[in-house]
Amino acid sequence: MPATPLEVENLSAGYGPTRVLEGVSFSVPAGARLAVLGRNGMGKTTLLATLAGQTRRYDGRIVLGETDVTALPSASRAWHGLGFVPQARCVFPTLTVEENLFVGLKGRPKSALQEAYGMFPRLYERRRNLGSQLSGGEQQMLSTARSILGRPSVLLLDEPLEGLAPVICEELMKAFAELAKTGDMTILLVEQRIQSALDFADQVIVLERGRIAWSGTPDSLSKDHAAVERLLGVGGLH
Amino acid sequence: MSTIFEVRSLKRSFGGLAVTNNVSLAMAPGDRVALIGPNGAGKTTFVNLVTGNLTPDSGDVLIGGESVTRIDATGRVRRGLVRSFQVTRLFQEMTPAEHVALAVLQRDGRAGRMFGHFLAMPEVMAEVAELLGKLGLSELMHRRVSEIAYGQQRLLEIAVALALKPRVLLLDEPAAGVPQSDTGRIEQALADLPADLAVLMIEHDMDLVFRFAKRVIVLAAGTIIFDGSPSDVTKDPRVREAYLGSYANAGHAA
Amino acid sequence: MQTVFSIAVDALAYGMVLFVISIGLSVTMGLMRVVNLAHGAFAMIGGYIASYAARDLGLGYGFAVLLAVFGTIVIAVPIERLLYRRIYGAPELTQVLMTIGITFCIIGIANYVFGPTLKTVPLPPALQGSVDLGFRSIATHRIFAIGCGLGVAVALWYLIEKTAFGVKLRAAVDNAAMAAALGVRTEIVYAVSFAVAVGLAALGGVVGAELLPVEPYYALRYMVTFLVVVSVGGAGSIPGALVACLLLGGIDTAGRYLVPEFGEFFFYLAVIAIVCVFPRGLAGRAGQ
Amino acid sequence: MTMATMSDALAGAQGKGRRRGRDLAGLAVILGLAVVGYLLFPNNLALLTRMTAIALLVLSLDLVTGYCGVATLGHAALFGTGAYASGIAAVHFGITDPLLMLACGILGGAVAGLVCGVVILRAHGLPQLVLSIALIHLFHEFANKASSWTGGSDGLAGIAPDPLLGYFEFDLWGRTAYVLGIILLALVFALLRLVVRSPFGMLCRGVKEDPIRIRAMGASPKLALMKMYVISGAVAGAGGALNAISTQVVGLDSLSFTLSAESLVMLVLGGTGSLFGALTGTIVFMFFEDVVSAANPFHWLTMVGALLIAVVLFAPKGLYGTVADLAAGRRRAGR
Amino acid sequence: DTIKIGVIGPFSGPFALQGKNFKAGIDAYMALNGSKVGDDDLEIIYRDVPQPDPAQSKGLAQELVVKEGVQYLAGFYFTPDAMAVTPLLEQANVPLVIMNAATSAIVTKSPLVVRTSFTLWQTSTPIAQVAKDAGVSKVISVVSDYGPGVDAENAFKKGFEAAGGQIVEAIRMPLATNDFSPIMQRVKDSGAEGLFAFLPSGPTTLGFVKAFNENGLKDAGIKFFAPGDLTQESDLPALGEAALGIQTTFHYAVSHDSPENKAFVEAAGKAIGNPAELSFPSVGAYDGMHVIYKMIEATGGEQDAGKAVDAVKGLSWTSPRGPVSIDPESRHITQNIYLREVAKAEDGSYYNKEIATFEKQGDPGLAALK
Ligand SMILES: Nc1ncnc2c1ncn2[C@@H]1O[C@H](COP(=O)(O)OP(=O)(O)OP(=O)(O)O)[C@@H](O)[C@H]1O
Ligand SMILES: Nc1ncnc2c1ncn2[C@@H]1O[C@H](COP(=O)(O)OP(=O)(O)OP(=O)(O)O)[C@@H](O)[C@H]1O
Ligand SMILES: [Mg+2]
Ligand SMILES: [Mg+2]
Repeated sequence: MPATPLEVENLSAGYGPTRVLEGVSFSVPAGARLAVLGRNGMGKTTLLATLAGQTRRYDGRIVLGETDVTALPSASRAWHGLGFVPQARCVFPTLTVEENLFVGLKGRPKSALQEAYGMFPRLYERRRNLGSQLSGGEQQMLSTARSILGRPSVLLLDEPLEGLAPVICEELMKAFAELAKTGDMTILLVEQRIQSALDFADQVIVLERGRIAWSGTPDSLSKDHAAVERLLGVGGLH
Repeated sequence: MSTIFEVRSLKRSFGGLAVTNNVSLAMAPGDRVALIGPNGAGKTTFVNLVTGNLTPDSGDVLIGGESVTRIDATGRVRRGLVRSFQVTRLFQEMTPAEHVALAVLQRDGRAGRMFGHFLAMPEVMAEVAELLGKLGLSELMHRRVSEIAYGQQRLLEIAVALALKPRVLLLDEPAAGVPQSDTGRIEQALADLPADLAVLMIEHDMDLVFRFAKRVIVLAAGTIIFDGSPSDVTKDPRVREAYLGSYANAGHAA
Repeated sequence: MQTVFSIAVDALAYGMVLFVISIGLSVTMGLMRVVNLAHGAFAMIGGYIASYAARDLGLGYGFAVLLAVFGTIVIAVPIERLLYRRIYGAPELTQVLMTIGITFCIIGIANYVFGPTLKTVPLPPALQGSVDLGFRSIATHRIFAIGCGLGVAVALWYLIEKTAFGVKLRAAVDNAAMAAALGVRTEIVYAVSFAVAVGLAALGGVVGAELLPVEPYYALRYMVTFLVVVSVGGAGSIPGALVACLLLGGIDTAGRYLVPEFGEFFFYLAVIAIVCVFPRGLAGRAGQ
Repeated sequence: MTMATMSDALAGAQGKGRRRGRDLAGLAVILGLAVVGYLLFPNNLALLTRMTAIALLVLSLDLVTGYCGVATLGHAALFGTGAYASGIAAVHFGITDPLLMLACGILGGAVAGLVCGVVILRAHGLPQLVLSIALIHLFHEFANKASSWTGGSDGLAGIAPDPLLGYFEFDLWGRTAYVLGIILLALVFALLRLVVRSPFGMLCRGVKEDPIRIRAMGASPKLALMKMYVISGAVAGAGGALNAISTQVVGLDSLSFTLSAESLVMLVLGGTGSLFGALTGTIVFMFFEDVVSAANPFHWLTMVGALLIAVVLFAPKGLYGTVADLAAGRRRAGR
Repeated sequence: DTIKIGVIGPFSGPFALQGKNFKAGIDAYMALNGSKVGDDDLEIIYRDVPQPDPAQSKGLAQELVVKEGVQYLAGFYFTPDAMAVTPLLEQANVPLVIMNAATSAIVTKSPLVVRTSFTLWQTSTPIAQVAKDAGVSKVISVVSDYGPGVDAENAFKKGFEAAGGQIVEAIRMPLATNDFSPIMQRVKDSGAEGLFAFLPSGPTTLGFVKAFNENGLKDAGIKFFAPGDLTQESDLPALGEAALGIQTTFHYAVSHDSPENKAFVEAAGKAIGNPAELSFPSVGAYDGMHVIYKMIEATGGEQDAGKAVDAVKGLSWTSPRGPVSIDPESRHITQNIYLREVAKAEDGSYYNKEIATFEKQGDPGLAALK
C-alpha cells in the first residue's frame, strides 16, 4: 500500500476549446476521505472525469499509487485501481442488473456479486431487470455497487446520493466510511449536500472556476463563514 | 374545495410486479403536495401513468373533472397537466432560450408557425428572459445545452415546465443534482407560482420537502401508506422505518 | 399439401442461407451499433478467396472455406484499425457514408483485380447433387447451408449471451466511456467482435455462393436484403434474426410461388406489415 | 433581470441581423454559383440542370433527415412521383405548359410525401429505414407494373414541354431548363430558410432530439413530422418535375433505391441539418463524379469511395458542417 | 481533322462487363480497320451511365455534343437511356448508333437512329419454332418482369401459338429474384413439357439454371428454351455443367465459325484482356463502328446526320456474326439468328454450339408495334 494512492499535479483540462480546470494540484493519503465541493458548474465533475481519463487533459500529471497514469487510457487506469461513479450514473441500459454488475467485477469470481447484493438488497430483487427499467435511485445504487465490486484503491464518487432515499443515504455513507476506514480504499466525494459531505470527509477542497480556492479540514471550513458564503453560496453550516 | 386533479384506483404492473397498486388521490388548486417514498416505490411510474407516458392497467385520471385516461400525453399537457423529468430530457443541440421559447410558443398554439423567428418576437423573448433570469440561467441562454453543467440543466428542466403555465405541475426530483446554493432558486421559482396552481413534487431532499409541502404522501411498494401533514409524517413509524431513517429524529420538520 | 411442404422446405433452405450471410451484419449493426453497409463487400471478399483457392489453386472445399474466413479477417483487421475505429459511436449517417465509401472502393478493386465476370466456388462431390426427401428432392448444398446456419446461430448466441466477452461487448456498445472506466478494454473488444462479424460474412459469402454468385457488384446488390432481414429481426438479436430469416424467406418463397408477378409487392408489403406490428423488430433489444 | 433582458434583446437583434445577412448571402451564393456555372460550363448546362434537380431532392431529404431525424433510404419515392406526375400530365393529359407541369410535380410529390410519411413514421431507427426501403421498392414496382401509364422499364418518353412562358424553348443547349431550375432552386431555398428557422422548424429540431420531451410540452411530434414530410414531398416533387421537363423522359431510376441512397450520401457528404450542407453535398458529389467518371469511366467508383472515406476522416460533420463548425469556433474564440 | 465519337454505356457498376464489351468491340474494329477514315482521325470519348438513368444519359449526350463536339453518338445498353437522347439528335445534327438497347420502339423515335444489335422480338421469335419442332406443344414461359422480359414473352407467345403450340402459363417474376426454387416448383406443377425463359444476362441466370437442375426438372425431361442472353459466353464458365444442353436462339455466338469472327475474336480478346469476358455486346459495338465508318466515308467527315444515316440505309456486309444488313425502312439490323446448344469443348470449356440458322431475320417487334 503506497503512502499516497493519488497525486495530482498542475492538472488542466476541458472540453474542446473550453478550459474548465486550471492548474489543480493535490494529493491524498491512503484511506483518506476527500470531499470536493463547489458551486454549480465549477468543474467538480470535470475533475473527476479527468482523473478517470474521460475528458481532454491539457496539462499536468496524475499518479496513481506508484504509476504515472497520465498517458494511460481509461481502462488501464481502472486496472491500476481507479473506480469511478459518474454523475450521470451511466447504467448500461440493455444489460440486466446482474450483467451490469458483472462488468464491474474486473475478473473477480462471480460469487463476489453477493457483496453488491448485500449492500443493496433492492438490486438483488431486480437482478433480472434491464438497466433501463430501473428507477432513478436503483440506477444510482447499481452504479455505485458496480464500481465498488472492482475493489478500487481510489474511488471517485460524483454525487452518489442523488436520488436516494434518506435511509439509504445514511447507510451508504456509513458503508463508504467503513471502506475507507479499513484502509483499502481512498475516496473522493463530490456532493451537493454540504453537510453530508462534511460529516463524511476528513479533508475538503473547494473548487472555484476550475481552481482550488480553498482546502483544509471540514471543521475549519465550517468555521470559515466567509469562505462558505463566497465559495459555496450557502448562508452557513450548522 | 374543488378538485383540479384526481386519480382513481390506478394500477399498473410490470411482469407480475405491481408497481402502482390501487393508488387514488385528489388535489385542489393551490395544493402543494410532496410525494415521497423509498427508491423503486413507484413514484416515477405514477407520474408516467398520470401524464400518459405509460398506460395504466386500470384506473382513471381526471383533470378538472374531465377524464383524460384515454387522451394521449400531448392532450393532457394541453389540458394543463405538465411534468418535469427525473433524468433531464433536454435537446442537447439547442439553447436554453430555444427550449423556453418553444414551450411558450407551444402553449400559445404558435409552435406550428412557419415564418418568423422567436428572437424577433418581443413578447416571447420577454417571457423567456424573465423565466431564465429567475432560475439564474440568463448568462447561459444562448449556449448549447450539451455545454452546460448538469445542475444548470436541472434548472432549465424546471423552466420549461413553468413556461407551459400548467394548472397541475408534477415535478420529479427537481432538486436532485442541483447544488445547495441553487435549490434556493427552485424554491423561489416555486414560491412565485400562481396561487391556484396545484403542485405535486417528488423529492428525496427532505429539507426541501418540509419547506415546500403542506401535505405529504408516502408511497411504498406501489401503495399509499401515508397521506397527511408534514408534521405528522415524521411521527409515522412505518414511514420512519421504510424511508426517513434517522432524519425523523433530527427534528428538521419542526 | 405436398405443395405446402415443398414451399416450407424451400423457405427453410432459403431462409437459412439468408441467415448465414446476414448474421454477421446483425453483430456489427445490433451489437456494435455500426451501420456496416460494407458487410456485403466482406462476404464478397470471402467468396473471391474461396473461389480462387478452390478453382485456381485446386484446394479442397473445407480448406477454401477456412482460408476465406481467415483471409477476410486478415484483410479486414487493418481496415478496422484505420477506418472503422473512427466511426464507432459516430452518428449513423456518418457510418453510412464511410461504409458506402469502403464498399465502393472494394467493388472498384475487385472489378480491377478479378474482372466483372461471375466466380463460383466448386462444391466437393459430397455436396453436389440432391437428396431425396420422399415427396421431393433438395440440393445437398442447401442442407449443408441449413446446418451451417444452425451451428452459427447456436455458437453466436452462446458467445453473446452467455460469455464474459458477450457481456463486455454489450456494455461497451451501450456506453463505451463507462465500460472503459470499469476496466473493459473496449478497443480489443471491438476489434474481436469486428473480426467475428467479418468472419461470419465471409463464411456466408462462401456458403451462399450457390444462390448469390460472387461478382464485383455483389457488395451492393444484396445489401438491401441483408439490411431488411437484420432490421426486421431486431438488430443484435440472434434468435430474432433467425426468425426473421425464416419468416421472410417463407414469405418470399410463398409469394414467388403463389403470385410471382406480384412477388415484390407481396414481400415488401409483408415487411411493412411486420415492422408496423413490431416497430423495434421481432426481437429488438429494449432500451435501444 | 433588466440587465439580462437588455443584453438578450441586443443579442437577439444582432442575431437577427446576422441571420438576414446569411439569408441574402445564401441567395447570392446560389445565384452567383449559377452564373459562374453558366460561364464556366456553357456547354454542360444539362449537367448543371440535373444538379439543380437533385439539389432539390437533397434539400427535401435534409428537411426530414437533417431537421427531423427521420432515417430514410426511400426518398426518391417523392422525387420520382413528382417526375411521373408531371410526365404523365404531359403525355397522357396534354398538360405541356412547363409551369403547369411543375405544379403537377409539386402536387404529386406532396401526395407521395403524405403516403410515405404515414408509413415511415410508424417506426424509428433501423426499422424505419427498412420501411423506407420497402416503400421505395413498392413505388418502383408499381411504376414498373403500370407500364401503360409509365412506360415501365423503357421509360416514359415523349414528354414535349411547351416553350416557357410561351417564349423560351427547351432546346439542345438547355439554357431555358437551366434558368428555370436556378430560379426554382433559389425560390425554394428562400422559402425553406424561412421554414427551418421558424417556430415550426425549431419544433422539428426538438422532435429530432427527443420526441418524448416534445410530447411533454404538449406538441404532437407525429403531426409536425407529417407536415414536414408533405413540405418535403412538394420540394422533391418540384425537383422531379424539373427533371422531367428538362430530360423529357422519366425512367424508373427516378423511383429507385439507388437514387435514394445516392441522395442520402450527398446530404451526409455536405452535412445534415443545414440547407447549405445539402447544396454543398450535391454540388461536390455530382461534380466530382462527373469529373472522375469522364476521366476514367471504368474505375472511377474507387475514387468516389475514397472521397467519401476522406470526408468522414477529415470532415466528420460533412463538408459544410465542418467548415461552419470551424468558423463558429473561431468566432467564439475571437469574442 | 479529328472526328469525335461519343460512346455512352455502363462502364462501371453492375453492368460493367457489358460496357467493357462495348469498348472491346470498338477497339477491335479500330485495330483491324485502322483508326483513320480517309484523312480524319477518330477519337472515341467514353461516358459512363452505370445503371439506367435517362437524365444522366441525356446530360452526358448533351455535353458530348455541345462541349466535346462529337459528330456521332453510339453505345447505349439500356432502352430509357437511348430514348432520352433521341429528342436531341435532330437539333444536334448527330446520328445515334445503338450498340445494344433492345426495345423495338427506339428506332421509331427519331429518323437518325440506327441499330446494330438486336431486339428481343428478333431473337425470341425463332425459338418458338424450335420448340415446336422438338415436339413440345405445352410450354410455360418464365421471364423477368421488366420491358425486355415482357418483349421476350410476347414474341415467344406469338410465335409459338402461331406454330400451333400452347402456352400453359406465363410467369413474370421480379428482377431481383435470388432463389428460383419456388418458380421451378410452379414449372413442375404446370405440367408443361418445355420451359421458355428470359432473364437478363448476369448473376441471376446462374441461380435460375441451377435451380432448374436441382429441382429435378432436367431429369424430368422438361426442355429448356431461351434467347441467348441466358447463356452469354462470359457466364458460361460459371454455369458450366449445369447449362449443358440448353437451347437458345441468338444473333451471335463467340464460337461462330467464320474467318471474320476469328479475326474479331482475336482482336477483341486482346482488347478486353481476358477473352473469357467476351460477350455479345462486343459484336454490336463492332458492327456499330462499321456503320459509323461508312457514315464518315459517305459524308467525307462533314457533320451531316441526315446524309450519314441515308448512306447506311440498305448497307450490307459480313459481320463476325454472319451476313447482315441495315433495313432501309426501320434502320434496324437484319441478321441471321442461330439456334445454339451449350456444349463442352475438348479443352473442358463450355461454348454455345451453333446447330441451325434462321436466315435474314428482321424485327418482328416493329410490326407488332403497329
Ligand atoms: N461537454 C462540455 N462541453 C463544454 N463545456 C462543458 C461541457 N461539460 C461541462 N462544461 C462546462 O464546464 C464547466 C464545469 O462543468 P462541471 O460539470 O464539471 O461542473 P460541476 O461542478 O460538476 O457542476 P454541477 O454541480 O452542476 O454538477 C461548466 O461551466 C460547464 O458549462
Ligand atoms: N419497464 C419496466 N419494466 C420492469 N420494471 C420496471 C419498469 N419500469 C419501472 N420498473 C420497476 O418499477 C419500480 C418502480 O419504479 P419507479 O421508477 O416508479 O420508482 P421511483 O419510486 O420513482 O423510485 P426512485 O425514487 O428511485 O426514482 C422499480 O423497482 C423499477 O425497477
Ligand atoms: Mg457535476
Ligand atoms: Mg423516480
